[in-house]
Amino acid sequence: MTLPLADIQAPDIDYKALSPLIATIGGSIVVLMVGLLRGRRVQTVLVPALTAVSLLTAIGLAIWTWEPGVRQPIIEGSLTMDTLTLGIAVLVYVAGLVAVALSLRAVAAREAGHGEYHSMLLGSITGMVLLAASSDLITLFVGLELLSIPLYVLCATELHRRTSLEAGLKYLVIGSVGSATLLYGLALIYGATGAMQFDAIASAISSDQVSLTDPLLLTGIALLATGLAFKASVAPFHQWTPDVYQGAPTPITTFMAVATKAAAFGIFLRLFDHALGLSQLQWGPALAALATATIVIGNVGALAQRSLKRLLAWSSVAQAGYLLAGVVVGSTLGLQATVFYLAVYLVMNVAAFAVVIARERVSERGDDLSSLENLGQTQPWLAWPMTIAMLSLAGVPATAGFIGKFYLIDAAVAGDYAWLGVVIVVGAVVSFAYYLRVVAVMWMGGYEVELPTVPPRKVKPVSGWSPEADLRAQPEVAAIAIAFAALTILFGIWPDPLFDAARDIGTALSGLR
Amino acid sequence: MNITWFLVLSAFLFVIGAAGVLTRRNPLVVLLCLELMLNAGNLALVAFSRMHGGQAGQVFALIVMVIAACEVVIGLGIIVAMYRNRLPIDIDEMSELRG
Amino acid sequence: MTIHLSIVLFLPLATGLLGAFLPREMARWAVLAGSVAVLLYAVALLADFDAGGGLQYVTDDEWIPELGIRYQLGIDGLNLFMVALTAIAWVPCTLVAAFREHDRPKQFFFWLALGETAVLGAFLAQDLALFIVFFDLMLVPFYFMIGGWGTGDRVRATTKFVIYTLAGSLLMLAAAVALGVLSTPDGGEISFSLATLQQRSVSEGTQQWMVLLFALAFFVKAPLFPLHGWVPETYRSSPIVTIALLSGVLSKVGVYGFLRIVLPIMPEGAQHWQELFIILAVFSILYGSILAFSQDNMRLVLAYSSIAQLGFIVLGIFALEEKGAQGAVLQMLNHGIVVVPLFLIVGVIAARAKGSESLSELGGMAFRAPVLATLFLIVTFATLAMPGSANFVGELLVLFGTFEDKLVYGLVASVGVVLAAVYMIRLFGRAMHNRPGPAVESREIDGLHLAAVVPLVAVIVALGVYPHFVVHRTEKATTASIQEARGVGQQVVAR
Amino acid sequence: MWFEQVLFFVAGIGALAGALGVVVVRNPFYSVLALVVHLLALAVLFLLLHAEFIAAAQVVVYAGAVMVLYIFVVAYIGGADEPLRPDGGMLHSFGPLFAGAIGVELCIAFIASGLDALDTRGADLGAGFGSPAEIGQLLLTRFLVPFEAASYLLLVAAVGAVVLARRRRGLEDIGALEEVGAPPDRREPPSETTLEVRV
Amino acid sequence: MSGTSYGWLVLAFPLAGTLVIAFGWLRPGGLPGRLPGWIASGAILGAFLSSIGALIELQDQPEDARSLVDSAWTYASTGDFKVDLSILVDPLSVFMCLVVSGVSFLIHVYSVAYMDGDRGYHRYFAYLNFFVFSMLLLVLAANFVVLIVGWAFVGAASYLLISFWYRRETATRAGIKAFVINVIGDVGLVVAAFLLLDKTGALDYAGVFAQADQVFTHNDGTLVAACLLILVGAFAKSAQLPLHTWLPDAMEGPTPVSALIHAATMVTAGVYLIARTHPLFELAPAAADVGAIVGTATLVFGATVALAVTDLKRTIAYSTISQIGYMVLGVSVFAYGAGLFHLMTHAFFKALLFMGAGSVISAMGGIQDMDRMGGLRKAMPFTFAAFTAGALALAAFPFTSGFFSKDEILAFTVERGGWYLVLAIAGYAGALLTAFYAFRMVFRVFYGNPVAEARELEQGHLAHHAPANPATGEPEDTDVGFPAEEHHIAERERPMRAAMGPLAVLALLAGLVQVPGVSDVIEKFLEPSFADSHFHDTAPSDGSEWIGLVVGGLISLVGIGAAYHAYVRRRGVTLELRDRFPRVHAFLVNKWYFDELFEALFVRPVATAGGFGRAVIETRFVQGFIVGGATGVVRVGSSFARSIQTGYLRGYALLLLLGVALLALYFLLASS
Repeated sequence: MTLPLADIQAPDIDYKALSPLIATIGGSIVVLMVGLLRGRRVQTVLVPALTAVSLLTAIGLAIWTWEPGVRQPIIEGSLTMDTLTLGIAVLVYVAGLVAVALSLRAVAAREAGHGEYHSMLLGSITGMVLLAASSDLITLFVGLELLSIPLYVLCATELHRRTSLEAGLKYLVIGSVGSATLLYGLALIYGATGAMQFDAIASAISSDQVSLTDPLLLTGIALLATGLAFKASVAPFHQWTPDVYQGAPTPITTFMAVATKAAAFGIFLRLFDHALGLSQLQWGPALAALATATIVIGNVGALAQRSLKRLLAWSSVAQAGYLLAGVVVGSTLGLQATVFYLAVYLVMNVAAFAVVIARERVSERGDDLSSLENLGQTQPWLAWPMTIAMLSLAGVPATAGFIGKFYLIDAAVAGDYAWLGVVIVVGAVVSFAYYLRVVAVMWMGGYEVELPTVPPRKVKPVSGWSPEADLRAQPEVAAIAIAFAALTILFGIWPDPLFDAARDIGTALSGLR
Repeated sequence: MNITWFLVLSAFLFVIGAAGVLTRRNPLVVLLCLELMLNAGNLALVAFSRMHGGQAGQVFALIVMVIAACEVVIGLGIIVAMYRNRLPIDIDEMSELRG
Repeated sequence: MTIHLSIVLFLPLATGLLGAFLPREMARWAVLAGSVAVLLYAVALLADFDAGGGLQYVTDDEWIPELGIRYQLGIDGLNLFMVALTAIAWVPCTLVAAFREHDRPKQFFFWLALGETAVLGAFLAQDLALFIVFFDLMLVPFYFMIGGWGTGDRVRATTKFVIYTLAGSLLMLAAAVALGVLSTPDGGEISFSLATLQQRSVSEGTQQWMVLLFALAFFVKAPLFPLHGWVPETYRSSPIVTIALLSGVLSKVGVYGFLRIVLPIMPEGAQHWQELFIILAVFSILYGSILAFSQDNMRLVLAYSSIAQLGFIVLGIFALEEKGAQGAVLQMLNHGIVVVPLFLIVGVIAARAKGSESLSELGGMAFRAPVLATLFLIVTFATLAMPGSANFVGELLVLFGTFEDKLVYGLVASVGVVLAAVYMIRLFGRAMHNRPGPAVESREIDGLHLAAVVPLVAVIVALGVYPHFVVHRTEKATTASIQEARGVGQQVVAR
Repeated sequence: MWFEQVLFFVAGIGALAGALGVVVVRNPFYSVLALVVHLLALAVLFLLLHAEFIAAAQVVVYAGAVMVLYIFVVAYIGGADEPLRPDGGMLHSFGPLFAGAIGVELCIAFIASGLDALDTRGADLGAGFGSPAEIGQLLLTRFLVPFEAASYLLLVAAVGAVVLARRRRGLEDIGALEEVGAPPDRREPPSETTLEVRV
Repeated sequence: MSGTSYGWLVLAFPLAGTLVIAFGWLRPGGLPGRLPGWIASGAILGAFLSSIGALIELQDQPEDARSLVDSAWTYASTGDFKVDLSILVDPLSVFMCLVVSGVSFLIHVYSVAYMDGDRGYHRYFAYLNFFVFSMLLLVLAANFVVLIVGWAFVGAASYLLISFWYRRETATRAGIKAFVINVIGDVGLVVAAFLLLDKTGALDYAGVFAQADQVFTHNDGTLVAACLLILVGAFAKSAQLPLHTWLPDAMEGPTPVSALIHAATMVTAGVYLIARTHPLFELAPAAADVGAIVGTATLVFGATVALAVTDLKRTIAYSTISQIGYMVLGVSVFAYGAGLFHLMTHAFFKALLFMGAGSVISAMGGIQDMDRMGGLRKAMPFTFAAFTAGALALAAFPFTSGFFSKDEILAFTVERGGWYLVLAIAGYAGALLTAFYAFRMVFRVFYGNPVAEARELEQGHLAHHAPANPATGEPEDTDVGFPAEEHHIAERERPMRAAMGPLAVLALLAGLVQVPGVSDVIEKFLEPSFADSHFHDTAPSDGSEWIGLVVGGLISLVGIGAAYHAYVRRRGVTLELRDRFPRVHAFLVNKWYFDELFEALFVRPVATAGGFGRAVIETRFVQGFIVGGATGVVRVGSSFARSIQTGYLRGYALLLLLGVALLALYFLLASS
């Protein structure tokens, strides 16, 4: 039997709201096409430029469509382009811009071919936004995969470096296990509620269609939490993080570290605080336990690391723990605090990674801790950003990190999770041990790092060996490092813009405490 | 035939897939096991859609197939690249990054 | 005459930043000028301060409304002399540092300046969160100064110092946030302004653990037994200037916090732990004194003597009695003013003993260095609270305050007075008297250190002649700060 | 009715057998084939659940196209049997255990669930449930976004595959030297490029 | 000018002197020649004259108005704690001022010559003036806080002067010992002050004494405690048992210092304090009795030890201890006049004795051991005469000053009757011993056949020895050379004679101002200060006093005779005694083993505790347990977190699934 086509009326599409997504998708296709043109200029200049353009456009559109308050899902309820989405989107776009800039001279881009590299980057970005925006389960899953699959590839793009491939493979396999688990969880939730849209799920839970404590639902939530926790590298699903961060090309690591987290926590908030908000009493303690475990493991894991990328990876695990605390409380304050910290986290991590890249490219010791030795004397303009980033990550006052932690603790206490606040500060105390180690290596010369040093490698100097020359050879990296370090301090002293944004975002989700 | 039967079956398939991931060292096979896990999810989805009498589950299953295909493609791509670099096709060999 | 505290507060930092852009050798002079300017400001404050009035020169602006953090500064009897102490202590230290050769002088003096701003901020803050901001910020410059310009195993020492202190202060941060949140009435705006917090209240049970966390931070900073694990290494491997400031000024921030925050805002909590804290204080007095007596390194003698001195201060505060608190406040000032010259003199002595700071290798230095000996003698007498010094009045008040309700503890503590005499006279005698040590060459104190130490000694003498200058101005605020906790205490006694 | 039940058990056992085959068989070739079996059995189950279109897609796309790709790769890499090695024994023992635990938990969830519908054969269905037309319509209306996104994902994945598998300048020689199925242990020491940054 | 302004002047002169000398010293080359000495002496003379001025002013006032208080400014005031920087000018304080400044003046003059050529000449006189300032502050204080200030200042000055020759380990150690024991006394006073403040709400004498009658009952517990604590202070300063051990060691200081601080003035501060706070003691006789008993014990103890020690200065030191015992006994039995009278006379003759000793020691080229002296009579007749005069007074030879003052004390004690008689008898026994050891010194130093130095001196030139530490005999490094090599003796130096002459006269005749039935200048003058005393009627009648005098005179004659017998007529008899009772002798020579006792009781425990703290508490507990424990936990966690990070993909998957299992398990439990 057949249906006349006339019966199918296409859904009305709110192109305005959709525009940021379109910008990046279109961008990626254009970039891909342009990338096919031969010619070094095109490859190394035009392609990144176009990528940047599309990202900037996206940012512009995001700001254009920025509109506080609860927004109805668009296109048959599969996407919600509210301030939460857009906030996360902006973070992701900024991370993308940074990645583009850092990739200008990256081996990875050359190996993969600039067109492909950048279009995949844009694809992943789209996926992230899709994930954060998704308001039904299918979109969620698609978004998640769209986020991950390009990243699997990008991690492996330094095809001649064994560790890069290893990172790619590990990320792929573990990631797929994670998404399979997630899928199953989605299936269970669908089964329990019979609904795909988050709103429908929420209403199903609130109505007596399914009880709050139905094992089917709760198991579904468990598997779902696992899947998302994996992406956010929450312990005990964190183990891929150090390896992948270390193995992947550093620009990609930077991008992953900040953007993936943003997207993952975006959906975490939307799903748990909104769709499943009612059963907070059930999942709250579990997530709190996860947060604690994450904070502890992340911080202790980072202690004896020598590879800076690995150290930052562990620290990012710990940071995920802090962020999760904001989700646990399931309150508007928590939502704001989490988003705020995501922004702060982006700023300080980018600064740190930029310095790592700058050193890694010229130092014989790669990203080893000793590659920073006496940086304070030789290259203060790199040492300062690194120092500021480290202090901010540790949460020293007058840096954005301090206010971020303050906000999170505030939310935790207000949400009757005071002990979680204490856990956060204890973690912070431990974290000082390794952050200060980095600082000491840079400023307090002659300081021996306990572990044996790695064998020096052959590096093709970016330029002559003089620091200034290196800097001139990769100005964008230093520029980013300095700019974001400055931002770290700025937000530490004058956080109002972030707070305004956070306040808008706080209005996005209804039915929060 | 009650829905529960299908669900239990899917649960077993999921478990088998997971066990495979944990036990096999050949990445190709590991990929296959991932397929198993996804398919288990699919079965559950379809079963639920049957239960609820709505087709959303089936659509989901369809899309999952697509995604599974993508994962396979990428996975195979990485394996090929490894092979090109004369890396051992054994995931236990890929353990340089640790600690 | 209006005095804008923000100017006092950020002047040093400004000069530090300025120095960063000046040519290499100019930085030190900029910073020195800054500290002198602050000193002049402080003098103006002292002259202008109205002993009868409450909080004065208040600055009150929004900083982070979302978090209820306000940029509130103000001066009353509690912090007037702490600010003065900071100003007085920083000038000679900067002076001495300015004439020494550093590598990376710009950085060193930037950190020195930042340090002054941070300490001033901690003393001036009238908002709990702001206080904590500066309280933690203080660590950064000192971390870098010790680690970058220290001696020996300096990095280990400084890391230990920072982490140890942070362990306390971050827990305090948690407690502070909790305080702010829990004290917020339903529908009320969260606020960390001390004034507001004093109006609001939290349950006694909550107060108890909060006070404990605060005390942890403050005791580590002070330090008090058994939380002084960071002290020996830090004191041993810091630059002399840094350690002088650390021991002279920073250690006061903690105990100041008790009077400024804990007692007024969490009286029940303070009451609840009074006994424990007094015991800790008394034990610190005895323990610090005895260990100071058995140390060979001059710095360590002073380190442990500081533990004992701070013990006295804490004792005075937690006597929860007016005289005691007054004595504590006075002692906070006195200890700062004697320790700074002591450390500078240690530096002078070490310079005359081929860098050796161990008493067993010193001796006989007074010959040909009578001025040095005399200055050292005066400071020594002041430190051991010789009657006639302001320190004596301070300790007298502390003891009197303790005797009021806690006679036994007071008597035990007064043993510390005798021990103080023992270890300080030992310090002086071993360095200045007896036959000269092997490496010692007896030279008179140089003009630089003379210029640095003499003013401080002058202040010591002046305070000794007219301590009422201080006591008079602090009385109102101190009484206000303790009266609530005291009131609670009397209710407890009554029950 | 009995027909349906028989069919379920046949197909179910087939699916399980295929799955087990994938996991147990040591030779990748056979694993793939086992998976194909599994997929076909699954398709039958889909049919039982009134998901004709899914079943069809399963057979055509999955069992067909994807698996073919698989075979190619296996053939290219060489389906050497997986060498036995002592290590990972802990995994061999614990892995299935935990997996089993999860399975048990899931079953508990299904059985303990308060949803009555679970114990029914499902809601009564309208005509054309699961037919290509209906699914197609859903894809174009209700699930437009996931559908488009999925197609975009396919594009990206294709690009990724190209990136990974494309032969590059400087690699040809390595590729050329490759005689198919060279067992890993007979490799000459890795070249400079693969060694850099061994942290 | 009012009496109080004279009081301020009394303080101003020595302080000014200190500063002038100190800053004059900073001049390159310092002040010329003996100028510092003369400046110092001038300052003290100024103080003395001002005291006389105050005296005259005071005498003009009516009896009941002879207590003038004047406050310079508020010293410290918070809550009920109110202290002014104020002085009290009344007969008692003026009397003390006169004695202190007078004797000090003479000793300054003596020092001008004695210390000449010492490298610390400026320092010496700066310190000495500072001491006099502190002492006068002590006696002029109008409240307990200022008293404590002066109290501690004299302690500091004595520390500085004891360890004046600070190249000598012995000197510095003695200084520290003296200082610490004095601080113990200070603490006692502080606590006492608190108790008084707590009960009477005042810290100035007037306020306290006014309140005392109302708030305290007879022998009120708090009051007794307070008085005992005051006694602790007094004993520490006045070297009474058991806090006397510092005084003999204090002889390390230059001899004039011993004369001034450790004989004439500072050590008598305790006596002054008791007299000053007599209203309290009269309310707490229990405490007073303690004072009396300790005083008696001390006087016997001192006398016995003085029999055995051979170091000239230390012998005199023990005699000081013993004599102060008499004073403490006096004031404790409320014989204020007598006690203070003895304080004055003792100041005269003891200062004189020390001066003589100083002269002798110089002549001996720094030797202090009496065993190596002898026959100096002809070599230094002036010193001999002066010293003998002092000895006579000390031995209470009839009609010398000591004769009257000491026996008045004992007479009072007898008058109290009851068990006080025991004390009195002990006192007389002590008198006998005193007479004996006083002339033991005279005979051993000046009689017998002349030693080498003596003969040399008769030839007309001074003996010179390689400079050595008299206590240990270790050679002095003359390069940094304190004390100077050249030394001066009374025979040759006019200033020294000028100082000793008047004192000799006073030692012999000062008693006449207070002869029972004949004159009672002191009593009369001090009357107003003790007007409130309840023990006026207990004063012994002249008759009974005369009986006492006769007894005392006989005793002293006996003692002197015995000494003559033992040291001149039949030399060596003492040696036989020593050999017969070696234990007794050892007991005495070792000063009753007090030092050893303290060593064992206080010094060693503290040192051990310090060692323990350093070795065990610091390393094991603070660093080991607290620091190490915390870091240890973190380390373990860290190594664990990294050990599960095996790099094996399948391991990660395993942990992931484990996590899933646990999470699902939790939710299942939550569901049921």
